[in-house]
Amino acid sequence: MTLVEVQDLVKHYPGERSWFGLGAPRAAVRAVDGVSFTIASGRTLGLVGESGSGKTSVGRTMLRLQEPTAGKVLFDGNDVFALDAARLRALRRRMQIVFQDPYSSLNPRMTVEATLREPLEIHRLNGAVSALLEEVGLDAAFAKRYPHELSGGQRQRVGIARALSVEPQFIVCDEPVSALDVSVQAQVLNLLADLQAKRRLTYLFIAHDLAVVRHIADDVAVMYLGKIVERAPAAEIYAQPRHPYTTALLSAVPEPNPRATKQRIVLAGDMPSAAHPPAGCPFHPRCPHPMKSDRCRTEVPALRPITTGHLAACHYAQSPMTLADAAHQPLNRPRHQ
Amino acid sequence: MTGSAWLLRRLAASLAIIFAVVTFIFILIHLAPGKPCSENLEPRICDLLTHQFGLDQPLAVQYGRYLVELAHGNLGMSFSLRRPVLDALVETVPFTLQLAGAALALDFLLGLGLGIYQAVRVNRLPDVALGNATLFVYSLPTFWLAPILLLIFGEKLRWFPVGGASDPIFCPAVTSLFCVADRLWHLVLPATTLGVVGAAGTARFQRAAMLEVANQDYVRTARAKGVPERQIVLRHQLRNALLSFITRFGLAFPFLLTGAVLVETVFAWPGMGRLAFNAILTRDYPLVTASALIASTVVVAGNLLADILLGVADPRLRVQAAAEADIATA
Amino acid sequence: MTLGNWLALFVALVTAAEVVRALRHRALRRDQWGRRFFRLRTTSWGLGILMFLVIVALVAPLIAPFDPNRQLDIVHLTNQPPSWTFLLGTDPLSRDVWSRVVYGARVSLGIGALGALVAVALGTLVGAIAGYYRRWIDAALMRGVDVGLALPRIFILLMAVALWDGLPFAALVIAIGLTSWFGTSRLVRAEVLSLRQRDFVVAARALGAGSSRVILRHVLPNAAAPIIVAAALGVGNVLLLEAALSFLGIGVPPPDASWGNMIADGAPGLYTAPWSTFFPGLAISLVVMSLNAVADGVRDAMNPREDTT
Amino acid sequence: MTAPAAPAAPAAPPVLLRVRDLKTYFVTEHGKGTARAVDDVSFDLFPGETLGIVGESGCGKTVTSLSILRLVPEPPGHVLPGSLIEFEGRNLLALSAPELRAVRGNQIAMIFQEPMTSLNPVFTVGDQIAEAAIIHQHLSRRAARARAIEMLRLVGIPDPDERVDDYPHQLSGGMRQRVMIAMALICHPKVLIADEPTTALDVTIQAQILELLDRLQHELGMAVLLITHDLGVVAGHADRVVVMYAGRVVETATTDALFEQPTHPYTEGLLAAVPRIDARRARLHAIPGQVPAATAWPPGCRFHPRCPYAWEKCVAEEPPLLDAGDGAGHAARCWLVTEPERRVPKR
Repeated sequence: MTLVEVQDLVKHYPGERSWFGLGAPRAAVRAVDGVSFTIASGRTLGLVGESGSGKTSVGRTMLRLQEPTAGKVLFDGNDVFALDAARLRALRRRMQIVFQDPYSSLNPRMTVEATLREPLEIHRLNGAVSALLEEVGLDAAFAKRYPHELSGGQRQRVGIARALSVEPQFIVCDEPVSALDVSVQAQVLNLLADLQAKRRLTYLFIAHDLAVVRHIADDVAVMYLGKIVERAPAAEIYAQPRHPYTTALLSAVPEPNPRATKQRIVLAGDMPSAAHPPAGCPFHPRCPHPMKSDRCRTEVPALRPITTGHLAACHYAQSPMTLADAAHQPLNRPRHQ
Repeated sequence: MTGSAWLLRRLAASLAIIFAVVTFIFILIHLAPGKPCSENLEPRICDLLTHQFGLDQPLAVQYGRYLVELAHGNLGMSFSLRRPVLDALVETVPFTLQLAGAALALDFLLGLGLGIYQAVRVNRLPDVALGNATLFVYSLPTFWLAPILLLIFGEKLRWFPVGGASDPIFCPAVTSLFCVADRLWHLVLPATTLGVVGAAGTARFQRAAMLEVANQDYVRTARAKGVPERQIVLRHQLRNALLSFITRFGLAFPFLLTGAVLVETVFAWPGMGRLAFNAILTRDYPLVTASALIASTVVVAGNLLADILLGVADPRLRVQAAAEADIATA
Repeated sequence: MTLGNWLALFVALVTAAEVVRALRHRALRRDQWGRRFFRLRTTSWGLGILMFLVIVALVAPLIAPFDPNRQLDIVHLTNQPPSWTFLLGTDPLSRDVWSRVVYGARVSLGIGALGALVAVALGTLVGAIAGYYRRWIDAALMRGVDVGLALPRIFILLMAVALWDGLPFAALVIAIGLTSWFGTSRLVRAEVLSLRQRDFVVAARALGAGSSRVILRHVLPNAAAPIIVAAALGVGNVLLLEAALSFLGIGVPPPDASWGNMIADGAPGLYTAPWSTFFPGLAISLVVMSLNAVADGVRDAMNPREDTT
Repeated sequence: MTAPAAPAAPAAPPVLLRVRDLKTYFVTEHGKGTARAVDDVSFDLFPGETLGIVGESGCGKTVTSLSILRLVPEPPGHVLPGSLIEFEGRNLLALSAPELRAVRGNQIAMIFQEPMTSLNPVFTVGDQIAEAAIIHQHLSRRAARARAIEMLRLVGIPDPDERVDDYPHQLSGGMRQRVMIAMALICHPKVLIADEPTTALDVTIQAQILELLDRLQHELGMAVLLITHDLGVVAGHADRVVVMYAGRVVETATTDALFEQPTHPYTEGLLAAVPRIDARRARLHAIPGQVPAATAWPPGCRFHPRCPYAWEKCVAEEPPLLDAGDGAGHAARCWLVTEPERRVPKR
């Protein structure tokens, strides 16, 4: 059963007026440019992309922490963007968010207890702070501490407890482990998995690390420059990526195995600015696909099903690029201007 | 957007601010109770004068007239001096400029030098000593420092004159090199009073700015490259610390204006500050409004100048403007 | 000076020193914030001097040997140099300078604190609104602040005081406060702008917290340090401004003593009796210096720098 | 006192950089304690090789790298007497300031984690790259600029003649790190210390930079000290690895040996905790607890509170670096080397 449905979500940031508001506005940043997906109840969608791909904006706009430019988000049948303030507040009990940076996600002037009590006050709930702490694996003694007295992993657990306090059904996990050390990262990932099983939670798991996503996601969507370029069940996308960007991304992940005879695709250049995306396929300036053609430069490829449940936005997704194809691509070509 | 277009917009905004200030002053002054006549003036004559100057008209009419006159460059007639306001200003403004200019130079040169020196010697004896000294000097009220300096250097030691801008007998006007020296000699105490307090503030600010920069990663990079310590401070740190200094420069003008009013009063300096003060006491509306106009213009111009300098000194702003020009023309 | 006066003075000194020592002791043990606050020795001194002057102002009748406004003997006791009877000498009107300095502390510190309170409250309010709500309200408020910053403040105050004869004392304080908040509002706005992006503020909104809760519980408490700095510096600025106005003869009306009008009163006799000018000025300098030193401490506490131990 | 396991290769080339018993401590604020950030670290760097130093935050790897060029801010930090950092036979810790400067950026160069903040925003990248050449090789401004352009070309920046006049903020993160590399390599140093050179970069850009470093090392023949928290980066790019935990070296080995036979339980746990892209595990192995504070390392073996095998001896006595006996210098600071039968998890 579908819990969350995102339809053609668009989020543009208007260009700031330079020079103290007197200058001409700069080009709008098209952070999210027509993103659609659904998440079934109790499942996890991994949303993967590099910085600037728009993945964080998707999460925040879905929760209406930012106003959308266009599109629709249906949560359990409710149109999130059409709600008035009171009903939005009621809905916020059911949709929560966990942040990346455990250092900035807790109010430094509030104790753990005050942080966890606040959502209970707002929604007039009867919950026990100690039970919440226990659920995320923290001793009740942590209640009296301030964030600066906690380690990164402990803070992240408090952040998770805060999200859980209102008993949500859906949680946006915005890079919840990328600021943590490997050993602690594993602790938090395991905790998230346990909580999902116990509370039947639905996750949107945003990350840049494909290896992390592999461990937690049922489905994976890959974003590039504000668009989803590939979406498929996790097993499928790791076994047979259809979009050349996904292929390159997978090959670039450093593996902790010196004997791995992995062929690496080193993409040339940088991701272009979302204020001035290239025409045609957004990936074409860096694309190492051997069949790359003029069509890529002019025509935006639609996100379309390639096999059942596997969608890709590449004109040549039917004949996916192999690592060998990419091997003879020249390196360090001039970046896209 | 090109640099000149930016400048035009910025100028327009500055003019709008000055216009708002003048309007505000105009309204405030006319809302005040009482009439612009001294107490010993006969009421009949006062009424006559009031009528003559149009002060019995509705406020809106007076304001409209004032703006029309202002647009023609006419600042009106001073009530108390019985002469055009413009003439009085032309006479006094240069003196204030001399005083403020000298003070500003002292403020920045001495302040920058001390701040940099302290940053180089941070936490060593000279820094600590100078730190305490600048903290103290920065806290001195100018109108108190002025009489003290006057007492010591004017009265007791007799090194400098006790007031005025020139010797009224030998040098009523600048006619010779001797008179230039005389002017400078008269300038020393007032400019020092005004400048030294500012210099202490500048030194404190600059030291903090230098130390802030000293912890930046790029200073460590420079050190890792083998750049000599002196060059790190004078090149890598100072260039960046100057950016915040420019901002401070833009904010120095209101302080100078306030200081000028007080210092000019103590040293009988024939500048605009004293003129304006007297104008307020005598309810000389046109002169007060004109003084406020000049004062706000100076403040706004100072901000504008700082913005322009910052645009030149900070490549991040400079290039941004250029990139916008590219987009605009593309 | 009677024995009682000396005793009261001594008690005030000791109390101030002890309070600061106790504060320092507690802060050093508590957390890094406290340790950094007291890192500079000048901060402790500043706090001590302020404390002392506040106590002096509170118990002025115990410490001052004479009625501050009484002309003791206009014939024989004008411009007396400092002595055991007249600790800081007498002024041209034969009033005891020490008593006037002590009572002047009430006026000067009171005006400074009140004026700064008005200014900081207003500045924080405007800055928080502009920074949190952005959009047109921000633009409108900040254009207003631009104008405010361009106003020649001393003119406005001079005009207000000179033109409205017999302006009540409280109105003067409020006028100073009303013209002193522009800088603070910019500062608070910048702070709020950066805080509202922080994840814990976003988290509060995601939990359904309303604007007022977000601003009062999450944004402003974290902007407290710069606001405290602004307040400390504000007290000094207001005090200086009042003194300047009084010095120009249009601040606190005579015969009541403020440190500013004492400087003005003493100025004509500067060459013969410098003490009646010197000591009130020294008092002003001490207060402003102490406030600056305390502000330095707060600044240190809020952004740690490794350059010093 | 711990004797580092001597490299066993018979015809080992002369050591380029020898670090012995390095201790860098920090006085915490108001003298309330001493943080023993780097506590007795020893390793050797040979010409032309890549030595990876790997560990989690707080293990002391960055302080180690900064200590080599004496870039630790003093105070609050200080390198303790008795420490030795020997570069080509000279103790860097004993050099005068001018002598040290002649080594910095010339013989030993360094690149940092944050390419944004590590470049001076007010100077052009050309100026910053040329600076080292002007200082160390006494080139004229013009000649140094030409060298800078050459270096920009070498690190793969397109249109180097134009980019040389760019300011750092005009470049992307990856390009800035290339500039940092160009700046570090302009004097052809013998050692490049790369402190988390790709941590701040996206994965596709990280691949670019790592490949560039590999290529340049090959072309210029320098030794690289690669400091990172990422075991994947170490696996792909280092010849030998030093694993640090709580200010100490806990294991050192050739890269192959380390990943094949992790001996110290910390290394073992770390490897098991890394999510792998090649296989999905039902559950990740997590090392319980967290890194202790540098002001209060645990007694005995510093890893014992988190170790699944620890017994009384681990609490009582800290093991030295013990030779794991594979003949390639593999050593671990763990009693399990002497009592392998105890490698049975308690939990």
